[in-house]
Amino acid sequence: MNWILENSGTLLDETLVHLELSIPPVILSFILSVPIGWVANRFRWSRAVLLTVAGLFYAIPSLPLLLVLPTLIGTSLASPVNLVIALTLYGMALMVRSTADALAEVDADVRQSATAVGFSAWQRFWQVEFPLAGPVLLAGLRVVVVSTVSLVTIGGVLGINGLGLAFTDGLQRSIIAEIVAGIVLVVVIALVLDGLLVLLGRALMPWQRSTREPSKRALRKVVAVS
Amino acid sequence: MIEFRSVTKEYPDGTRAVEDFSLVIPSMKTTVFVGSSGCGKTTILRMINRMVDPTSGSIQIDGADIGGIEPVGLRRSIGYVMQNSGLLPHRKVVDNIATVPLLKGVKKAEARQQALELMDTVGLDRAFADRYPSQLSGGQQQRVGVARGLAVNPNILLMDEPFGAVDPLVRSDLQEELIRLQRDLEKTVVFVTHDIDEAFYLGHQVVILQKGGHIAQVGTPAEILANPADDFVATFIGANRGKRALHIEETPTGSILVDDDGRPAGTLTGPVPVSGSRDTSGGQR
Amino acid sequence: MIEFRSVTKEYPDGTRAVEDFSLVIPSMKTTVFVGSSGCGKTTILRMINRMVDPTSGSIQIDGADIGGIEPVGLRRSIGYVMQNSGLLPHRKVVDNIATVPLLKGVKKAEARQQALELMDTVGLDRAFADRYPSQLSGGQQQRVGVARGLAVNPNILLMDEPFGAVDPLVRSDLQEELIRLQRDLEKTVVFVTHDIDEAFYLGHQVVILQKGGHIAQVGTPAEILANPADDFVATFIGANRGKRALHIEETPTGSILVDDDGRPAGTLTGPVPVSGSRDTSGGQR
Amino acid sequence: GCSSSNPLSSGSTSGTSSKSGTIVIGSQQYYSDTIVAEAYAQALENAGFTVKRSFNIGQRNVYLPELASGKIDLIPDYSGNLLQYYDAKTTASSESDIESALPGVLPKGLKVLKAAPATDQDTYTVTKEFSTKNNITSLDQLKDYSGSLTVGANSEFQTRPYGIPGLKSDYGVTASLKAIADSGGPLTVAALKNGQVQLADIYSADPAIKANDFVSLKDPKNMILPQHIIPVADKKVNAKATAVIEKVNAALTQSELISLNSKSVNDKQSAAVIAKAFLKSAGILK
Amino acid sequence: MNFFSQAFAFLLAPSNWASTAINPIGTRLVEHLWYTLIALVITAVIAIPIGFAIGHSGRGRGLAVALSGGARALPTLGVISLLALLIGLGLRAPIVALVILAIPSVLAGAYTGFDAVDRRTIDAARAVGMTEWQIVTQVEIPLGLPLLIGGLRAGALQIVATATLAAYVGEGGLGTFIFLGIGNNDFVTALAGSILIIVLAIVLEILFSLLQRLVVPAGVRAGRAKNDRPGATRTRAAVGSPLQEGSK
Ligand SMILES: Nc1ncnc2c1ncn2[C@@H]1O[C@H](COP(=O)(O)OP(=O)(O)OP(=O)(O)O)[C@@H](O)[C@H]1O
Ligand SMILES: Nc1ncnc2c1ncn2[C@@H]1O[C@H](COP(=O)(O)OP(=O)(O)OP(=O)(O)O)[C@@H](O)[C@H]1O
Ligand SMILES: [Mg+2]
Ligand SMILES: [Mg+2]
Repeated sequence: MNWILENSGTLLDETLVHLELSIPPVILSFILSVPIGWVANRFRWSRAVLLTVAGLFYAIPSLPLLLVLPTLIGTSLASPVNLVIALTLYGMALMVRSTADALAEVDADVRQSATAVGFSAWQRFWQVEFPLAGPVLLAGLRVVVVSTVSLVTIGGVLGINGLGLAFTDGLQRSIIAEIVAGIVLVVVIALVLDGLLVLLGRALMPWQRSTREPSKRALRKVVAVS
Repeated sequence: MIEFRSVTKEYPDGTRAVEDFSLVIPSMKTTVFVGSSGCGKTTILRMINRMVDPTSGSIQIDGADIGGIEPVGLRRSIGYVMQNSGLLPHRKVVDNIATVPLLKGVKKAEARQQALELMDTVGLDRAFADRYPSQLSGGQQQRVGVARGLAVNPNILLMDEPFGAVDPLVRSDLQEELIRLQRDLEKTVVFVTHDIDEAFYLGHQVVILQKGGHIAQVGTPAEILANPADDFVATFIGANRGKRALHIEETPTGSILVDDDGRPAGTLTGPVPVSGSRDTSGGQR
Repeated sequence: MIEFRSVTKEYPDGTRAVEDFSLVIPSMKTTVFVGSSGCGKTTILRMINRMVDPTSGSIQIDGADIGGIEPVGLRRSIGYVMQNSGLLPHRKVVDNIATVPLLKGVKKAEARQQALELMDTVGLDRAFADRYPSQLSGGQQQRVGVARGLAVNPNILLMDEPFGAVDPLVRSDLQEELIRLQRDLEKTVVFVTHDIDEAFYLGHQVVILQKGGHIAQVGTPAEILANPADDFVATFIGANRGKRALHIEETPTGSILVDDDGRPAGTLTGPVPVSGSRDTSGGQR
Repeated sequence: GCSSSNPLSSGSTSGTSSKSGTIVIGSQQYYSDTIVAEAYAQALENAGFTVKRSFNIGQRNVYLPELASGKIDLIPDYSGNLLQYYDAKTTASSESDIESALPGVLPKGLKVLKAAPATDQDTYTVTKEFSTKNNITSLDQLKDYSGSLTVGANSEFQTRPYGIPGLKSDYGVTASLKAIADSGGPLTVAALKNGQVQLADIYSADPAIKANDFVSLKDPKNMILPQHIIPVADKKVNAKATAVIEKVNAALTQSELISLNSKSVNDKQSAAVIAKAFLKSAGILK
Repeated sequence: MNFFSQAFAFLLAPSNWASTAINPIGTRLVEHLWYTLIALVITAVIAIPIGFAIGHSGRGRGLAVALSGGARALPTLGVISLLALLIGLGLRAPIVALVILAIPSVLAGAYTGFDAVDRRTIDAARAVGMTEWQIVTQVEIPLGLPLLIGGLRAGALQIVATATLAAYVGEGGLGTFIFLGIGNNDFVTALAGSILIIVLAIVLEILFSLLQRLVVPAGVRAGRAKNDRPGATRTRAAVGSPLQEGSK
């Protein structure tokens, strides 16, 4: 405990760097997944292909991916860019499926009726399908946030700063408090970001509050892949 | 007037949902399509606003071939109401009703004002305006659906089993309301159902369909009831099973009308008239 | 005979679904509960096989209080059919029908043989025996559901809106089939619906319920039709809105029976009898 | 496509770049190195320099390229490994050989300053009990040991010239490796104590050796390279700064380094606190 | 020279597979699979019964979801480091960490599998006189199996990927090549190890997805194609609330 107080400055720095490394992959994977998920949902043939590829990506262990990635894209191993790209890929592996599922979950009746009253395809996507996919998208994004924050620590093994350092340093110096602090901070960051997402979801989807939960079936899919 | 000229629709998977279908739907009347599940009712209805394009044949509205009309614009000029209302669950009732005017660029305040007036028209309390659809009962949702269909003041209103999922009591109310609306607003209503009673109740013209959109019989309810075209129609309207052939039975508690199965159908009131007191040939109302 | 003695059911969340409900359900007849959504029909039905236990009051079957009977055994001795059939999707039709006998320890071959015979009874082609429920149409699934309900040769058959989700034509067939079955097998059938026509068609005794399981009227269909107990019942059976008050109208194509709204209901056959040719007081069939 | 440069050694990252007038100091991802780097930093700040700390950069293959590219200006390194990094085939084995060989292999823009007396080199360390029971105090006595030998060390010990292969070629000893990734840290120490390994690679400046009364085996054939703390710097680091650093370095004796490490590992003090106390006691800071 | 071809050359060289090799690939592979198996079995033994209990009773779900969320956020590297410090070297630390890692997925697979079963089917099963145990074994488990396998699959993938860290505390496995490569500045070895793990993970993924397909009850599979028509606006189960869960 004492140790934590004395070193709060260092821990704070590591926490901030951790956040800096966690947020871009989440945002990037969300932005990139929406069009891919849309394609997967729109064209039957592409769905199997895209979702399988996404699934296989998720199967790739993080450390090996971090090692392989630089040879493919020419970054350096200890580069935060490398980490951000790797985590974005993981995020997409989860998010593409969530997006496809979220869009597929949009009630066919609602989609049909939107077409019937004269939404153009573009209007229908942005004004109807995308917002209605919101709850499932959000559920997927929450998983992405939590797993990304946790995965950033792997960077510690490669000398990328962030709370992963607390583990390598704590192990070298045999400081249990440091490791525990690192674990707790990671979990706290994850849960705080998750909570912020939930609040954001409430603010953006007021109709949800008064309604049932989003379809359990869709949420289940999200849970099951993660 | 809407006219189908030997229209055929084959879906990409090879299902021939509608084959060589021709029909004239008169303006300012209610035409009801009735038939079993999968007989092509929805397909026919959706060809009118180009949700489905025919594989062959043509459809004309007031003499103009709709094949040449841009679909999104066409749809915005035709009201559409479906089962489960198809409301946008993420928009408030008033915004749902104002959907199409807003798409067309009507100012927000104006569109909302108009939407509130439409709520009166369909008999919905304005207090519901700021609720979300899920906070309404099924029947109320259907009313919102109708209001939305009317929002652009269309000449044509397409209704696909709009009352299929509501309670029988509410359903009766909605049916009465629709009859009133149609009469007051003089819309051309094209209505789909698989309930023959509903069809007879609402339709000036009833079209009984068989698989593949084949017309088994077209006519006023009275014409169909009195002279079913064939066995299929007779079975469908229940005449075959004696359901429509009523006779009078005396019971200890009074005299009632009973069908051939012994199923009580009602009571007989009024005298047997010498001739129809109302003209029922053009419609029963 | 099933007897409810001032039964009340309050769900854990405080909903009083049924309040002080008393009724005698006669043996070997069909009793139909009819009422709007949420009025407590299902709750009442499920108290008979202890799927729901009353909060207070008692229920007796042939004089024995079921509170003392172990629920699993009780349920195995009572047939149960529900909307959407509730079949086990991972078992073949024949195994679905044989579910309860197998649970009771009947040998597999014997249970299957019996199941095949039951398929005949409910009018299902034996060819369907090895299909899965999802490979059948809705109406066929319902038949399987009925066969499963009959598999242990129960005295009582509980049916909760069994035909609610099938096509009107198929529905008529199933209703006729049920009447035949009930007559041939002499089961006590307790049937729930919210379709008043179905209730009148099937029920020897019809129980019209209001919210909270309050009985608005009990009687034979004829009794209810001839003398609706109050306004609620009159509205419910449509008498109020003139739906049941028919009169004769002549049309160019023949003479038909028309209700007060001008809705054609059928044709009048046979002479006006001086007195009932059948006894309709104990049941209409 | 696949780039053909080794990603383990091509580093061009880390956002930090040295502004003129600011000295950017790096450190390895190793607590002891970070303490030394912090001491340099505080001494330089005391002398009026502006310092930017870019610690915990990771390993040599990451920070040396950054040094070469000018992103950092100064880092405390270890003499033997530094030489091997640039010249894998070097035959130098004594500290003086190493220090004289270094300037010749460094990239153009870099220089080494004067090394500290303290060395933090790999050792083959055994328990006191093992040492007395088998009468082993030096690596050349190991070949007479009859039992099987397992060394607890980082996984690269498997292939390093002073690791398992060197043990075989220089001393004729066959041993197997138990790879433990804590660089001679608590897990390795624990493994040695409870007999899971007979030998452990523990750095000579690790306070655990003294604390547990371990015996580090002598290396008569100089198989293990000395690892004196040696600052590598950008050539543009001026003479005044160089003097400050070399003064700090001169105070880093072996026992001093061990005591600094002990404060970190045993007293769990932070690098800043340890470095400050050290500089004060050395009279560099008031 | 291309690193990938070097890495594949490393993997294909018989000398690297020979038992005399410093790190025989086969041995490390078997270690890796063995750890994966142990961790998966322990996870399954813990998580499946709990998941079934939650799924069947409908109770404790909120708690399970919250704990799973928290567990998912736990950084495995930190957990392994901590456990290694607390309980020392040996398999225990990595296995415990792997089990913690995989529990949320398997737990979720187990209870969502039960959730996926149509309430009405369970209700009907109860109504015809199945005991609770019979409902679990004859209805819920067979129908929930695909999602359970999905959960196991996700868990197995996470374990196989993370078992790399066993090498971090001296227990070998395929992570050995990675840590060796990093420490030695030897990218080829690290890459070779990575490729092995990736291939292993993908093979596992494929096997599990086949298994998942295999355990979908035949009847469920047979009917699936039917309701697939996009835009089908089939009459919703006319009116009437789907049966609420009655008391038992
Ligand atoms: N998009 C489609 N692709 C392929 N077949 C279709 C499609 N839409 C409808 N069908 C098929 O065309 C036939 C007619 O369908 P349609 O929806 O028009 O029937 P319906 O009369 O409205 O039935 P319901 O009463 O069930 O709504 C059916 O056999 C149906 O399966
Ligand atoms: N398990 C339950 N917990 C709480 N309330 C319940 C439960 N089951 C039913 N209810 C409530 O009890 C009342 C009666 O429900 P019940 O299902 O018996 O009605 P019903 O007449 O069968 O309706 P429907 O026609 O919709 O099937 C309703 O208000 C319903 O919401
Ligand atoms: Mg339809
Ligand atoms: Mg009910």
